[in-house]
Amino acid sequence: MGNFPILSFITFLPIVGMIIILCLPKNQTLVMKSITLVITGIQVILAGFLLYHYNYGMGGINNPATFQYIEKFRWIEISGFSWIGKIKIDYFLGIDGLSIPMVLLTAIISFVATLASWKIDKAVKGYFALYLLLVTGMMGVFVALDFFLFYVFWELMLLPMYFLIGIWGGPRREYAAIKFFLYTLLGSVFILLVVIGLYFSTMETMIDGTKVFTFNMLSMMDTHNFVATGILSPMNPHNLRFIAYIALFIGFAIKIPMFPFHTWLPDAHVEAPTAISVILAGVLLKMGTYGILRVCYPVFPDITQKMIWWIAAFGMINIIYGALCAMAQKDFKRLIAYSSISHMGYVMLGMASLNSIGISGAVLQMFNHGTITAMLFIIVGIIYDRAHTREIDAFGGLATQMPIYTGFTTLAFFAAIGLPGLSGFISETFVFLGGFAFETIRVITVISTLGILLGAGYMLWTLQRIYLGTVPEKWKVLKDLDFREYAMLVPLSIIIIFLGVYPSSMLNLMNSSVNAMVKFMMDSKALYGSITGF
Amino acid sequence: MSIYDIIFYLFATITLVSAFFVVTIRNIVYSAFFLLFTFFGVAGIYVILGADFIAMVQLIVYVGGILILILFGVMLTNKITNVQIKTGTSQIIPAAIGVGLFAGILTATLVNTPWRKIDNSPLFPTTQGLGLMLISEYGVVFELLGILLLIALIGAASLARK
Amino acid sequence: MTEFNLIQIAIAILFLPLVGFAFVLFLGKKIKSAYLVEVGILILTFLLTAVLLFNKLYWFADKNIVSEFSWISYKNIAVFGNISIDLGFLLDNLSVIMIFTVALISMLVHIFSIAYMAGDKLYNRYFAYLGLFTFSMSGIVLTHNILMMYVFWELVGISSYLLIGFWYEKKSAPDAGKKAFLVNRIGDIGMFSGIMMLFNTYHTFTFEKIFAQMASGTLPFNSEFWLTVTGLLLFCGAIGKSAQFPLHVWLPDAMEGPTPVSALIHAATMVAAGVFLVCRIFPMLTGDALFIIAVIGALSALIPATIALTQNDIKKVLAYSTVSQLGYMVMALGVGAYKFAFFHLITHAFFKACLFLGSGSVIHAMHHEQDITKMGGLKKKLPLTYATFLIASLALSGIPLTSGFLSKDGILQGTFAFGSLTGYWLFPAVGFVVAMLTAFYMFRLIILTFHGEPKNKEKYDHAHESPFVMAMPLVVLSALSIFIWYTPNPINADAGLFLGKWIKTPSLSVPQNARYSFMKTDLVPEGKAENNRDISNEVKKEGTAEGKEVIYSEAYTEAMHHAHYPAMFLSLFVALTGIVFAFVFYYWKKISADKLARDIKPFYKLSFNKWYFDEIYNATFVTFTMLSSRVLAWFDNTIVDGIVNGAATVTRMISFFTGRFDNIVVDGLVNLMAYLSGFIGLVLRRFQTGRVQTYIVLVVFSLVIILYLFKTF
Amino acid sequence: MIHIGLGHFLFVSSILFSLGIFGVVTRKNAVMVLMGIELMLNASNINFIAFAKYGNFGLQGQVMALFVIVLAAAEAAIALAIVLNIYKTFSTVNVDEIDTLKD
Repeated sequence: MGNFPILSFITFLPIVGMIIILCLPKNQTLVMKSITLVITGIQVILAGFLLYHYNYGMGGINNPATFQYIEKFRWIEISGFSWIGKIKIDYFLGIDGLSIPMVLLTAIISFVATLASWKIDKAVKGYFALYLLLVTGMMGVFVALDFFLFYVFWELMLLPMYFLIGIWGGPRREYAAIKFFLYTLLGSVFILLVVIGLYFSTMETMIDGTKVFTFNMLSMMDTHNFVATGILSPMNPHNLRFIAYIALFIGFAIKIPMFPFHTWLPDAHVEAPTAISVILAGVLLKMGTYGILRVCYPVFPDITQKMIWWIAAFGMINIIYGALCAMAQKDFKRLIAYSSISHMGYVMLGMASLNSIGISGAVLQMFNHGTITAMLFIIVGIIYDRAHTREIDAFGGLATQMPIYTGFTTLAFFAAIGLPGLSGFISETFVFLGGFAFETIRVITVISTLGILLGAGYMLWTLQRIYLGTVPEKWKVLKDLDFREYAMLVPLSIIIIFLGVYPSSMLNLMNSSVNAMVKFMMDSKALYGSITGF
Repeated sequence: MSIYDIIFYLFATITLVSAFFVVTIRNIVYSAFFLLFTFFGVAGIYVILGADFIAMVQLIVYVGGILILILFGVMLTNKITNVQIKTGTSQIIPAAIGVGLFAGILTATLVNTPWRKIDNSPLFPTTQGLGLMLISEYGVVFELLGILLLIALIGAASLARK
Repeated sequence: MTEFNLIQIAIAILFLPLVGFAFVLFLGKKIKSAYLVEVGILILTFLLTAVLLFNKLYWFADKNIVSEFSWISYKNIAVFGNISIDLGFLLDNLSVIMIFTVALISMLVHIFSIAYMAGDKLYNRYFAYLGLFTFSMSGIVLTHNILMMYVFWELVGISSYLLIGFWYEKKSAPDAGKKAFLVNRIGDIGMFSGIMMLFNTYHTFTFEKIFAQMASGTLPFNSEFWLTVTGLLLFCGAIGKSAQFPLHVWLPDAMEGPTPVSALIHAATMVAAGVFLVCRIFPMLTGDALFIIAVIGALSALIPATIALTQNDIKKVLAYSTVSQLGYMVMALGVGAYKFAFFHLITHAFFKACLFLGSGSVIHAMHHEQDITKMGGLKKKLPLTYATFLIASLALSGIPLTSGFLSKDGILQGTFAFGSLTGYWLFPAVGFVVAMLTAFYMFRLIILTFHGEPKNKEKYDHAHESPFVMAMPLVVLSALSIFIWYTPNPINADAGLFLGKWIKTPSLSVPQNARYSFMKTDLVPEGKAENNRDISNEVKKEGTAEGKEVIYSEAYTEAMHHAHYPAMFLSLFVALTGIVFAFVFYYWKKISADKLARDIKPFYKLSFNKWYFDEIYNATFVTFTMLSSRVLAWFDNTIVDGIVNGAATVTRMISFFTGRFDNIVVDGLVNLMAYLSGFIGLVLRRFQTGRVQTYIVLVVFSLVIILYLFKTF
Repeated sequence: MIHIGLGHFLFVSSILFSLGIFGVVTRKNAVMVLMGIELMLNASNINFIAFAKYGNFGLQGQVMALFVIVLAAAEAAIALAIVLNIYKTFSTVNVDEIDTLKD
């Protein structure tokens, strides 16, 4: 299996599925659903295969030799324009400890979300075709190592998302879809600017000794590759690295979403169909933090060190602001959306710690938030399917009516508030331990622990308002879970419990990479100091 | 002047002269017959160039297939009993100037290009080599061509049946 | 029995209840009698703890058995170096005695619940939750590191949440559960911050390693001040869990849960976990920290005791009494009377569990009537309950021949000694006042419930003595409230094995000059202070091996000795006074309680309304949080989103103007261009013959031109 | 006298190609146009084979020539079918009368 291009396969398999679905006649909805399910199922298996053959010792981050499952060949090459030289874009895929949890997450969440889409009955063909395209885009972002390719996948995922919200969404779907689209596009524009700026600032040495401009992310991380006069080159005394960093960061921060760029999230979530909410919260939000870790950190280690306090501070704001906003919501789904904002704050706080414990916590939190929030959105979807309302105060006493459903809900809620034994606890603990160890952000970390309290507050309050108490007469007709819903909730519950009891399985996976990242950041402190010094 | 050269000039002359008649003669049936000679000439040139297999294919496909097709086309679209079999020409003068200039510039280019000189390599049978290439290196293309021919066959049949 | 066997037993003790939990939770619906499995498991667990207790105390009384494995490990990482987060067991005398207590009470509560909860529609679920609780509580007790303790700490919190809110259809029950959990979380945040401090300093969570490093001079941020802060932050966890002032408000509300749960969780075991935590971290508490702990303990002892005087709900009285007693223990720890605090923890667990189960029996008999003003005369109807209740009450009041007398006397003795050594006489004063108040409200409770005339005749007539499964636990627990189990000498606790041999104050890891003056190790001569730490380390080893007390100075031992009899007689005196007053007020009715209440109305109302803690908290913290959440949500919806939408509106306006501009100016230009190209097209049209051949001629000409331009000759 | 070399063959092919173009451009009959195209294809084939011999490409040029022949056959078949169709529609095969592209 050595040369089997498994990453390309896992990325483009959904496209194949999409083509098949497009060829099918319109009324074959069951076949379409089955195809999507099979394709995402194969993705899960392939992701499992990746995991099985993953070498835990290889770090990745900035060293191409320690990436795994690498696929690299020239994708686009144009020569002849004298002022640019050679344009070359590589098709460069590979994974390390940062991306493999995300690849696993994407595969799992896509599979679960396919099940969640089972009840779609409007324009089924279009839905599943777009859905599979979306899956390709998401997977691609996590495996691409060429910045241009990364950007292509980043944009690729945007378009289907727009349609999925805009066509299959709730009553205000157009508004939400356009808001989502414009917001994300704004972020993309920032990213694109920086991509181009970096392209003209880095030159890669080819095998034959010539130097060409490059989009290769890993080359951008090596200071030797910077052109002395490039606008984003640290050697250039008039460089624009600071501005570029801010732009890039905002580009990713919109996706996280970081306060104050978060308002698209509640709207998009409320209007999106369940499956899309699951994808949105489970995978898309991780792209922001993943992008920061993958690009902002190693490409701009000098600026990152300067901005670290701000990253942590915004993380703290996200945690507390999100939690307080969630407390005031009346719509169940909106509440979960705000809780998502709050939980992503932990990721930012962990990233800002710049030590192994904190960053491990952050990456773990990305994975855990993916599974937990996916579960929460499925839970909202289930109740919305049955009751056609999400008003929290309209419910009560569902524990009597739907005991098993309530059991799963309780599990998910407890995981979300960081109960030990469930996965959220370890990641939050690691984030806090890491943050506390870093003197610059120690105070912020201590303040952020308030989030634990507020989180418990709104979650338990919601639990009480919806599930406890007595059942109103009109909800006495609600049925408990069916088989499909079990199939969605059980795997996620197992992951949540498993990672809560045995977090090492995931931590070992990312250990080398996180260490490599921390080492890189430490080394670069001195390195960049010496470069900019003269 | 070796025998090789003589044969070349012979075939070149046959080719070009008959091609000239193909495009100038007014009677379409004569044209078709001159085309036959052109194809023969080209086949001869192939032989000189050491492409024995291609030469055979040229004869079989072009002479045996395409030419017959064209003749059928002529028959089906002209009532032979009519004297209509002669066809007209148009815009001869601009065409002649254009084509003359084109030929001139091509010739000038190829004369002025410093071609690498390679000694005449010994000739050898090519059929086996071609066969191997067709099923290995160009296997997919070969298959695709097969499909293409099939499609062309079906397409032609359905078009003609309309 | 080897050490390894003991560890195996401990593992079984920990996980058996979890198995029970899972079994009953998943199969409870299908198998009606699944709860019997849970009860059976608990009996088995109890037997195992008995085996563990006996073997540990008999064979390894002076040894701490530790077994651990690495849960998460990091090698050679920046900032931290090598880290191994271990999970493991620590079996010392403290933990085996505690686990025995937990298992025993848990088993009795399980048995009691069989009858008490009969007929509940979620009968099996209830036992599942009890199993989860027992598992979590065992975890706290058995673990050897602070992180795992925190893990089980939270799990205990959640099982408490589930059990308090067990009757979730009542609004008040989930409210109380939520309140309990959130108030606990406040304390947990403090505790977690303390854990972060510890980890940041020592890069490990294991108690022994932390203490060892501390003894060798490593301190958080290299300052004794921060060591104090760390200790207090960890103590915050205990404040939450043990319902200490100012976070005590959740415990009375927690009485919404089923009464056996109150007995198990909110009286005997879980709330004692806070005290247990302080016992565990005792070696790292500085003098300053201990003093603050003592103050909080004193406040928690005093305030709830005054509240308990006027409450009418039988369980509320007991709840406030619990808070008060926990405050006692905390105060004892604060003044350095470690042994007696733990002793009181154990004795209190038994007699308070007995009281709660007794009250459960009463409530059961009275068909869920909890108001003591509506009871009365139950002595005849419930003779067994009355007898056990009385014994437990005597123990709580500190009457001789009971266990409570011994432990309470020890605590008072400790505060007395502390007062005489440091001059803070307020602590013993509070202790005695509380002792009197305790005796008073307990006998008020007994008199109103069991004596006098029945006030609710109908319910009284239906009342009947509880069945065997409910009576048996009462008898066992009241038997355990007798002195004989702890010491052969009813007035000297030290004479027994419990305090004489098994429970010893651990040696401190705190730097000498940060300790209480009387806890400085005397063995070190003056002038060799720089060697203090090393020596104290040695002392620790030797001291434990020979069973000698080396923690306290001579002066302290002396003071304790002197304090023994005064404290004993004084405590007996105040307890009797309290009882007499109770009889005067409620039995003989010489003084009207109502009239007195009217005379001192402000005080009465203060007490009756629980010092308005709930109201104050509601008005401040809760309102503030809710208000800020509303304001922020509004801010989010209106301002942040408004800016976004505003930007959209502005863009739309601009686009409108540019649209007009586009229509008139730009489009005009375009149209002009169109006309122009139309005109040119008119000319060029002549070339458009529609015949391919013409085009080809043109192509040929163009080709000639291009070839000429790019010619290579 | 120069030895026969690559130039000679290229010269033949270029003249043949030019004649092909001439035929395509001047003749009115669609079938004649087709014949012109065949000439052009043959010219290109001569190029391929000449380069195959004088260049250093092994047999690849010949393979290409083979493909061109196959394509030519397909093209001829289709083109004649189209011509027949045109004949049925317009009753003529004179390409200058078929100028619907103009409208």
